[in-house]
Amino acid sequence: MEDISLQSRIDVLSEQQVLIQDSAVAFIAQDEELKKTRDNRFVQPGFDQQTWKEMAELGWLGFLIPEQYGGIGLGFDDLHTVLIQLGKGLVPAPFVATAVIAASVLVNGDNEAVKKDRLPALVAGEWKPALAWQEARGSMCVKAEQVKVVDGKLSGRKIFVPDAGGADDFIVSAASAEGTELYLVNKDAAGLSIDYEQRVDGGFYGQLSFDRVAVGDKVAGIALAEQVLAAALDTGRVAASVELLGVMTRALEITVDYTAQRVQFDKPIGSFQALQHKMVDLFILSEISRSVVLQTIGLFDSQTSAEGRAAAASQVKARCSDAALQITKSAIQLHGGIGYTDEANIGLYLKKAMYLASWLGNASAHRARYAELTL
Amino acid sequence: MEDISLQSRIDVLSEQQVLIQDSAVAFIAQDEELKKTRDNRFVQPGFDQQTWKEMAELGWLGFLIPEQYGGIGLGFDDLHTVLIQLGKGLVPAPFVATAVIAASVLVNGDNEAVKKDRLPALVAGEWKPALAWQEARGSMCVKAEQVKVVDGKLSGRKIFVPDAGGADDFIVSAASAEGTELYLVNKDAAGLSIDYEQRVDGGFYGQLSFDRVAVGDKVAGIALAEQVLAAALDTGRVAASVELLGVMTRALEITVDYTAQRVQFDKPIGSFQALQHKMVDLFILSEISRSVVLQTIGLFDSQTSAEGRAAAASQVKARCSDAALQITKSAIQLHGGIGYTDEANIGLYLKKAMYLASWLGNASAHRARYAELTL
Amino acid sequence: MTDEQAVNEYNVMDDDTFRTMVHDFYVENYPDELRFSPHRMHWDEIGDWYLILSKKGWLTPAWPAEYGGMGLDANKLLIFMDVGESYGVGRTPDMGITMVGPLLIQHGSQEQKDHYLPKILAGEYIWCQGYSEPGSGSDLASLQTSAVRDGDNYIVNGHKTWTTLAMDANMIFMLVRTNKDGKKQEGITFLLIPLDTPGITVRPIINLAMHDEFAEVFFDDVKVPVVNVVGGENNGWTIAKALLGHERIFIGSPKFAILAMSRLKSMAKSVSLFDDPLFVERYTRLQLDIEDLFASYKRFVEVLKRGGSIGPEVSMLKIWNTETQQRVTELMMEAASENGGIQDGIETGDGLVRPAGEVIASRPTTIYGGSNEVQRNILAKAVLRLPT
Amino acid sequence: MTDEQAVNEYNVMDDDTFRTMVHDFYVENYPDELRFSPHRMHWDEIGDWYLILSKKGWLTPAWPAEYGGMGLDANKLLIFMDVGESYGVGRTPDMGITMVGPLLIQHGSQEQKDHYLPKILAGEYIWCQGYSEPGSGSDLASLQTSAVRDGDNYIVNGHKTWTTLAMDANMIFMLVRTNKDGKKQEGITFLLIPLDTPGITVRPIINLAMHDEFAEVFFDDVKVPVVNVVGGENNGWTIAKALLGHERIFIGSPKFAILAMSRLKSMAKSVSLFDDPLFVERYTRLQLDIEDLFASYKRFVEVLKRGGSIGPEVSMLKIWNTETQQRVTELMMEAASENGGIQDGIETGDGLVRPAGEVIASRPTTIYGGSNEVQRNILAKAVLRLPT
Repeated sequence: MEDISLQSRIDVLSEQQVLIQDSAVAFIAQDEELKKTRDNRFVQPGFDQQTWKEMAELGWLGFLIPEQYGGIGLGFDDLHTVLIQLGKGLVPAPFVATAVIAASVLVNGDNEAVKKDRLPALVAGEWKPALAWQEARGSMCVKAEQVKVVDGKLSGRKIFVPDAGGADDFIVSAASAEGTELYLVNKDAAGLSIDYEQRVDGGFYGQLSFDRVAVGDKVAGIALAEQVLAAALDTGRVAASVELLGVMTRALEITVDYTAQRVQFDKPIGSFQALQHKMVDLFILSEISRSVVLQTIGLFDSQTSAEGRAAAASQVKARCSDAALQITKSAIQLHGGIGYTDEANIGLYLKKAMYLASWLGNASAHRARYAELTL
Repeated sequence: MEDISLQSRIDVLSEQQVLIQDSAVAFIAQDEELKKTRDNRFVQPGFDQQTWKEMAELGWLGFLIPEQYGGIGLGFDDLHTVLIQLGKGLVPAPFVATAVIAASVLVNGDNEAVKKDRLPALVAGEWKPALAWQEARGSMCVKAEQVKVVDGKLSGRKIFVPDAGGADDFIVSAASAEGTELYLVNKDAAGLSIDYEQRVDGGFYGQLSFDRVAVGDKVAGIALAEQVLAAALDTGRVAASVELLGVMTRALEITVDYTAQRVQFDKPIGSFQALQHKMVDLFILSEISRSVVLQTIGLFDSQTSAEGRAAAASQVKARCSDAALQITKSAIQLHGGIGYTDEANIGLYLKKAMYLASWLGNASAHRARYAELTL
Repeated sequence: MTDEQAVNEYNVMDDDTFRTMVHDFYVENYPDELRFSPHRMHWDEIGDWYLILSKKGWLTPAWPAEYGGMGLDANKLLIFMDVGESYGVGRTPDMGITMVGPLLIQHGSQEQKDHYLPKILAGEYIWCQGYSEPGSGSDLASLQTSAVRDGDNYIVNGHKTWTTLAMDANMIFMLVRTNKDGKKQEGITFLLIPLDTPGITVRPIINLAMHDEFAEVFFDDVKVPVVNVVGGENNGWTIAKALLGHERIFIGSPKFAILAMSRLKSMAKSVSLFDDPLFVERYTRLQLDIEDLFASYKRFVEVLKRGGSIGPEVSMLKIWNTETQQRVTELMMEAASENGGIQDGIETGDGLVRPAGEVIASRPTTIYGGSNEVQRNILAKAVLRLPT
Repeated sequence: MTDEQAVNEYNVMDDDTFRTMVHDFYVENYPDELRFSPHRMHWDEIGDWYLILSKKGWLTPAWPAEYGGMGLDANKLLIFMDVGESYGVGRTPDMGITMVGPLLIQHGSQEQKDHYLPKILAGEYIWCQGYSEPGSGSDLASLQTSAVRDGDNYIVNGHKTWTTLAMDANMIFMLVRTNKDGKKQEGITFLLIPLDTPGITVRPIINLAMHDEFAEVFFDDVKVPVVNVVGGENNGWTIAKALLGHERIFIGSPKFAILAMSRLKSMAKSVSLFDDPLFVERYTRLQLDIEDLFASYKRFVEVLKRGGSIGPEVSMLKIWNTETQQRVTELMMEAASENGGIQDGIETGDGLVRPAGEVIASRPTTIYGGSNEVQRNILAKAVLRLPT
């Protein structure tokens, strides 16, 4: 598959970035046919445990975790080359949910004992926490309201917890009398029941119902919990956007490739001007997305206000969600009939885009949030 | 210029419609080069008095006026064939403002003496009234508020009165203590001053400032005035939409014609697929517009509730405004450089579309009104 | 009710009476759980309904009465269709009814008519269509499946695809190449083949909605009697094009967009989207796109009612209908937030609405039946007469 | 300030200091009434400013210092441009500065450099460009204006068009055909001609904004010395293409969209549009289109700052910039209601905003400098490498 992105034409990677990117490229090349992606669809936990192990071995799970907790403590600058490949390879693993979002919550929380104990296990791929924060469809509110904690017991419901079936523990936001707090809760805790919703990409969301469930360790108290959550979710939005960039980039490559091969009316269909202009517009969308991604990861790696990061996260999530959907939908159209079959891989890209675009706030929601933050 | 509309392929005209259409086609053929349109631009009154006389001679000014007042009392069914041609020929005449809207107000008013006296003069082209109803930019409110009538004297300001410079009298809506009333006011009445705003199409809007101006005859009292106004304006919106249909139809014809002739890269540019698909999309827009126009004029010629007519008027004005702008803007693009010169006629179509699309409520405003009326 | 006299009664019926009669029949006989099926149903789901219609004599509304059809005129036919769509009646495996029957009535020999038509009416022969091939999608005339004469038989070899409901059918009507020389359109023949003929293999294709609506059909030295040709050797292309003309108004039907919009409305009511001015604006825009499409559709229908015929210009309706449908599903997905990424739907007062499923299911409407790109090529050439 | 030493000082200056210096100079010297001119200004309006810049030594920021330029590096040059755009400094008749100078510096003979460059710097020679012809717009290489050798002269005959500000110029640089055989790109020559040469007629073209920004130039047996060729006979196409490369980042500048957006913002504030959630939604969408464009532009600028060069991929910026600009003006017009149809503007705290004028003035940006259709062809071929 030829790389048609502008990365090699106009961007410059550091030596370290190149090394990391090469290993990520090699990683996804092992499953070029997306066999693992297919095998893990629609069966619990919706991702590949073996793939997770391999990612741990490569050290990727510790990217955003400081060295003192067993991680490698690098920034988005390096991580993004991996995230792009995870998107391109439709890698069946809850990388953003666990190694970005949950890790960020733990790292920024204030329970040093928990960090020392759990983060190395996370980095090693031996322990998978999942964050349960959302209480209403479409909500981006980090204040816990519906799930309450009273005398160390949780009650209420959390929704849209990605890949909950593979989690060992949940990090749950809950309203105490004083405000929002974050607790670890074991998956097998009494009173916790989980319903699963099948996602279009073949993974699952969990709906967690708590009926007087005993909490575990506190991860962050009222002084920190909401800002820790906000930071983790915005970081997650950026990471999901980079993954979307990978999804759209590969979808476009596949499509350009296919239309250059596919002959109709005695010509490759990629030679028809209407299709060329369509693909050019998709290409522009993908490169505009890449520009915003590059700008945003730079901003997230530097010191920026929480509000500035929130606006930037909304900017990138809005663009990448829209662009990925538009590109993958058009990719189906450009493939013609074959694009609508499950056996063609291009449809898997559409479905991954549909999941990632709607998770953590879709494009409309993020444009509205951007307006609130900037107008 | 070849007719590419679907009219001849799928619609059927009555014998009478064909006769009327033929005379309108012949009428605009006299000025195929749009010399009159150009000559009357940017000079008062912004339209051609001689053209108005000729339209009167053809009987067109009495289309919507009952025979008892000197008109021919036909419906939109017949009138629309003329309106389409007026749009195609960019005929410099305030037909919709005067022979549709002002005429409708007078016909539906309750002053029999005024009707008997003035309507025959209107039909004969000897007397041109203009309706002054609007008080705020973007408003579609028929209740007079800002212009008041006290002891037979008007004070206040009316805006966006089309072709005010050519009017003999104004029909002015004014708030009396009891409600909205409609009065005739002579153009030369003491205390009335008129500022003119140049429209992009070369015509003028008048801004009327009344400073204790003595009113003339009352056209409608509080029992009728608002509903008479609403009916006239909705009728005017439909008529303007039909004129827009003519504008877009001819703009597309000119463009298809031009691209079939214009050679670049050794081929007529109309053979390039991307341009073909663009023109097809414009064609679809124009035919969707024509369908709505045909449906709406049928509805306006039958007994329908005021609310049903309002919704239908908004439906057709929204579609035709949007479609005409999109078609004429794209027509410039498809012409390339020559399209941006004043000497090419295609730009005149864009400017006419800009005027008609924004007059009496633009597409956004009418979609909002449609939602209010139907949701 | 199926004898000639009763049939004529339909066309002289008052429109409203006719409409009510059809509607009442559906209410009484069509299974509630099959209304508004999100997928094309298989014989094991919809076969009983096929037989109910067959028994009632309503299976073939457009066929002339002399061949056992209802013999409806254009107006009544449109009402018949409309009532079915409004009530959410599913499509049967109807290729025999809409394609093979009309074909045989026009081009078939007397023997062919006598043999095939009654078996279609009885639900004994269920048909599928073998037109497309892996290498011949938009460019249908480039098809390669060959039929080589061998005495009184042809030997057929090749590979058809996008064959709707092939696994439910026992007959296939197909286009095969009988001449490789000359213009590609001129060497094509129309052939009828029983699917149980040795050498035929059917392989289901799973689509993005994870449904096996289509199949591939492989032909490996399949022996077919020459009498199974319809309309003479090498005349297949002409016949197939004439059949398309027959179908034209159906590709213009606004049903996809209307149905998607009604689901969006149900969802909007159930999750209070009408309180959001941004949603109302987008909804209204789409509503007007559909109202205006409907006005256009009625304009075309008038042509049929006047006894006229519809030409390639009907492509405009197909384009507008399918692309509006896709925009509706996209608003649905966007308004559904995270539900836009899950398989399951939102429960509304009017049944389950599946935003993600709608987005996926609306993809092929711009591809099948002549992709929208091909429709635009047709309009550019046949209506705008742009140069090539 | 113009001697070599001072010049080098610019590039070693701290960015902010440099920015402030330039800005202060503009504030002090640029006429207030010419800020953000809605049209391209003629010599009688902007000529004085040309001469002020000339005197200051700031006329030619990109020229090397040895030829009298400021010799700015890529970074400083972008700041210089940016400050000018932000302050609303109008374009001078700058063809000599941006096109002819760089051309001569690279391809001119010593005599040509010695003769022309000082006269450009002094404002003595004002240039216009003779590329396009009525029959050669997108397909520039098909140009027909001929130069036939006659001793030490060429005899030039033909018809150029879209010649910006030709009525203000006294010199024209142009592409002429010196060979009609072979590939059309290979018979083109680059020629410099004084506009007062007998046989030349300039006719202004009024554009849709009712402004005479362009002109046609007619050549009727115009005698031009052979020494006026730049870069050798039949090398014109190569040279012209190299010049385009030089200009590439400028076609990618997001200034059109940003400027239109700032006017929309002024208007929105002055007529309380930000209270309308529908307007806010559309505004935000456009704002993000521009923010994202700006992020892309900066990504390209980084290439220049690293000393790299920019290829055909920059077309993506041109497309996005100009089409976003048009969408901004369309929202402006729609939000202006009836004002969308009048010439005059809406008075805001930040000056007059003319919605209809903006819609009209934004039309040509998608046409000139290679229409957006041609830009898409370029991207399809040169970047996506799609088959032909």
